Amino acid sequence: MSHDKIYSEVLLDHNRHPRHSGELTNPDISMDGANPMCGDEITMYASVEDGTLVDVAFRSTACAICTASASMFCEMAKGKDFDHIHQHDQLMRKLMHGEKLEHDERRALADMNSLEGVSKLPVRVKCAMLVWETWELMKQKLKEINKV
Amino acid sequence: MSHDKIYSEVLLDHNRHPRHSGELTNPDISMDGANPMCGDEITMYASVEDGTLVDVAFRSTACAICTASASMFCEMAKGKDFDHIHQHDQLMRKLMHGEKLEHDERRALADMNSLEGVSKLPVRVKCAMLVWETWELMKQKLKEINKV
Amino acid sequence: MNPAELYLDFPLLRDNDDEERLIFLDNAATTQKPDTVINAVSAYYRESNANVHRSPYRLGEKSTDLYESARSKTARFIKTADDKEIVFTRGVTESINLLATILSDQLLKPGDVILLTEAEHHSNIVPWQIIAKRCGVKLEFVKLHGDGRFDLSEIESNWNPKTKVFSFQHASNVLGTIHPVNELCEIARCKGAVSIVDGAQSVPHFGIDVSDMGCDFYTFSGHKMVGPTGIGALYGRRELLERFDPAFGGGEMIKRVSLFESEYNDVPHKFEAGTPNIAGAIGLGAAIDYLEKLTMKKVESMVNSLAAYALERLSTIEGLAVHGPQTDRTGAISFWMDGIHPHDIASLLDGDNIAVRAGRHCAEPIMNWLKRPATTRASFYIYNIREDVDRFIDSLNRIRGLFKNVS
Amino acid sequence: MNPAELYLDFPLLRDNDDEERLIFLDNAATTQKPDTVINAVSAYYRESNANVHRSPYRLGEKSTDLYESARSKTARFIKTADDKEIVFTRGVTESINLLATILSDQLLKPGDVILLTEAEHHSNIVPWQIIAKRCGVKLEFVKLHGDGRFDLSEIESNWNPKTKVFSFQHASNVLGTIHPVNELCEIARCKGAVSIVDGAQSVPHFGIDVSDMGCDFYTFSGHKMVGPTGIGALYGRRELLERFDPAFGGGEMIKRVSLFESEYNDVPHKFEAGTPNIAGAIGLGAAIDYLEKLTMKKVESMVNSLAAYALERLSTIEGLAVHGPQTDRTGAISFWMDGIHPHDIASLLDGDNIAVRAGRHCAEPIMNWLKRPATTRASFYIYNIREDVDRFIDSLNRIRGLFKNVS
Ligand SMILES: Cc1ncc(COP(=O)(O)O)c(C=O)c1O
Ligand SMILES: Cc1ncc(COP(=O)(O)O)c(C=O)c1O
Repeated sequence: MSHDKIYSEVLLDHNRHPRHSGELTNPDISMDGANPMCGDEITMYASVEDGTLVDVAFRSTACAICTASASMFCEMAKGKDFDHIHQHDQLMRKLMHGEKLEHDERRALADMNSLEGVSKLPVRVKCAMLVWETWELMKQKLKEINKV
Repeated sequence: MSHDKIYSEVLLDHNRHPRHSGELTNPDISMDGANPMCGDEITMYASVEDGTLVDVAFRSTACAICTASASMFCEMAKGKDFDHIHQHDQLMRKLMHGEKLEHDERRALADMNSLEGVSKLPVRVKCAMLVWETWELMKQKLKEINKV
Repeated sequence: MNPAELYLDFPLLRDNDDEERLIFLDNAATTQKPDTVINAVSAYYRESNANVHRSPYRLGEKSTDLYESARSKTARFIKTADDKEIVFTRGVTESINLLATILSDQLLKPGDVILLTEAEHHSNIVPWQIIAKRCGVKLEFVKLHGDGRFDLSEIESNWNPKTKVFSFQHASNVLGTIHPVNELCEIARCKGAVSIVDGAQSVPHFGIDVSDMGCDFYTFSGHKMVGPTGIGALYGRRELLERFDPAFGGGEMIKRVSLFESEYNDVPHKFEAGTPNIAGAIGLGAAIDYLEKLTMKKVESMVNSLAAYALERLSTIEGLAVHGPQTDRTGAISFWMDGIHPHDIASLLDGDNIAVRAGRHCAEPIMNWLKRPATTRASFYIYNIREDVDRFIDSLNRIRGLFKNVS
Repeated sequence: MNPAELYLDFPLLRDNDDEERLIFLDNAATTQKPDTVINAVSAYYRESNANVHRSPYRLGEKSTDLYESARSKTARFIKTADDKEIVFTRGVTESINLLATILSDQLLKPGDVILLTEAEHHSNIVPWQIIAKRCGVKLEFVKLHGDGRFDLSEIESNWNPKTKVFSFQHASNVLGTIHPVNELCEIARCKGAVSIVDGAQSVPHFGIDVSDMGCDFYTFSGHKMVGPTGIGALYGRRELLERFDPAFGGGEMIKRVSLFESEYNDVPHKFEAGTPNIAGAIGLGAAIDYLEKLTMKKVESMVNSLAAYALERLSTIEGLAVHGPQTDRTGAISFWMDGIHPHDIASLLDGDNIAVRAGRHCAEPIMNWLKRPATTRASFYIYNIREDVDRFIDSLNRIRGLFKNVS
């Protein structure tokens, strides 16, 4: 029952070398996200234009699963429109619920596939989802300030 | 294990026809006693002179054990000095603790012997003792008002 | 399941060394526990014990899942769709004190009125007396009439516009009366008062539907419904639970704590400070399973027919008066026998291995209303059978004889 | 009794279906229960279940005797000669909230100060924040120094003359530090403040003598000392328990109730409103029996030597830093591993069937002091053995390797 496999090399690599880690110089928006119960904290920075996430970055004080998931999110989302991101959101939730995924869904998930094992650790699913929940809050805020 | 024997004829007779039931016309003192948990209530009236309980009476809204015990107390105590009553107090406590009593102690207890079975009902011992506890309070009060 | 033999599920009633079977008729005080409840508690300690909500390992997940699924069962049992409306407490007394403390801090102003009834258990009187002192509110009481009922139109016409809280029982632990709670909640709602229902004597006896009832808060104790001691529940409408801040602080109930301020957790957790009675909650879940398997319809009809039989037989005893209603009642029957004090009756019944209660039943105001110093109470539950009633009546007759023989 | 095999008394640790024995190292959160405790709870329900203090039949006497004898055991265990100084509560959290509520009503005035420490568990912070709002008192905090200790002379010199209450832990659930409680109580006494000691992490670990300590109040939780969930105790000096009125009302805690006023019962009953956790109290009594049979001296030395061994082996792991003292400590060890977040450590240990806690341990202020977002905590107890430490260390080394391999 060792959980070592859940911490795959891809996941650990994203944790050690997070992509898009840091801040944007002039972001349109930034948003804090936290899992108060376990202490994970991230801040996301984004520039948007016409329903496209032109640039994105994040800072985290968080566990490997949270940091890796944020890194993968940025890699997937940068330069993409919100619909594209939303499709991945759906896939990510399927992955976390342990649902079966089709071949092309797998391909779309790319590195995120490496988070699959987290679905076997129910208490850790929220770590993987923190960046996604924060992205949701960001979209709401963007709507409020009429940026989308 | 029927408890009928505990309710002996002597006990039931004192309950039905309590001796010294009622009030004194000009008592030196009266005192309320209650077992709040079970609802027994008595009021004692007394006239004292030179350390002697010249006259005594009581009213009760109480169970048979409490009423009978009060009746027996009055019967024993009327016209007697406090020492005499104190000796009976000691005997009564022995009886309630189920301790062995000597022949002459038995004789001194007279009708009170009929309360012996109450010692087998620990929750009811305080019913039998209520008149005695009230008498203790009365003595304290008498001291305070310098009547003894 | 043969209803006539339910006591076989209850080890204390089944595995008795005494010559005679124990006839337990003090069910309004607490009930016996079936094997399934006792085993659920043991099994939790043997297989799943860990602290809840904060443990990042599988045993902790298992424990948390069991605890939260007991919450779901409880929600379903009293018919709310929202688990988050269930706060676990030690029982009715803790629930009402919790509400009284919260309301005294966050709702009540000096001069406000709290409306109670003369029928209440001390648990629904004393907490309000305490906060009345704290925040200068006044208590008022709905009067009892007839065989122990309220007059709804009197409540409406006497309504004090300063009334902010109306707290009342669903059923009486002394008289067995079942009150028209839907109407009482409706009055509170129309008048703009918070309604609180003490379900200690109703939840064990018939199906409860808090949504249909329209109450703001509802509470009950596990130990009176074949569950463990030390556990009970407080139902609160989501909106109210969210509106009020907790009165008690500690672990589990906060999101963030700094030295001088804290951010509270979501409902219901913000009202469950500290390590809860985990095994108790799981045992309560097992109690609910037991009752639901039997069905609350069956529970109600079993106890009803037993109470009807007991009332019929009691009416044959000379000098015995039953207090409270003849129908629309629970299995709690209080009575008075001329010339015999309730405590003597109880002790003599105990000698015959029949357990009843004698006294004021933690409801002194109702005793004053009855003008009795105390009553004897026999309260029936699902594991009692007609034979229990017969033995009870035989004993009462013998006791009457004993006292009567003294001329 | 072979101390090396105590886990054989604990069904959850003994009867495991997993290939590998569960290594339970989250004992500061809650402990496992021995057969004797589990059986005491079941036996109560099977043989003696009845409500306490008010039942005029033999079963009720039996139940009351068991409940009250659990109180005597508890009194003896923490060395007070007076049973009436023991109030049963759900645990530390309820005890502190109860005290906070009573003191806010009956002692504290706006502008008064409550002194706490930076090391406190949320249970000893949040209740005071709540009443600070209610009655306008101020909170102050004793600072932590060095490896997690207080500076006694600093406490004295910084003492605010308005301080009415000094509430502090006996031992830290994060760092394992054992504080000099006798001296802390002495300071409170000299300065005229009420002292409250949180014994959640001390009572399970070594012999406590409240009389010698000179505290006003002392509290602990049963579930952290091999006892059931939902039960704990509050010790209070007789004089103080008598001086204060109860904060919560209900059955059992009153002598007389009229509609508008009540006369309270004697101590400790006036502080135990409603039906208590009877089975829980009896289980706590059984837990005390278990620990006393082992002797608290033995408990202390077993856990001490295990903690010393663990500290020694942890010091060999590269990039691992232990927080808190090396000696004079309990079995709770918090640590930090460079480059690996505590939650990842805990999940990976869980995969090896080793249960530890990761997070803030309900003590955020201490996390801020440590400047850590969270720590991993392994906490040892009597049923852990050296092999558990070895497996734990082996796993940590493997985890370090896993994270290190990523270049
Ligand atoms: C130091 C300390 N105080 C208080 C508590 C709270 O105890 P409980 O949750 O049993 O009320 C704990 C345990 O979590 C603790 O470690
Ligand atoms: C009507 C009523 N309310 C409240 C209570 C108090 O319940 P508990 O002691 O479980 O808190 C009782 C039971 O004694 C009751 O019968």
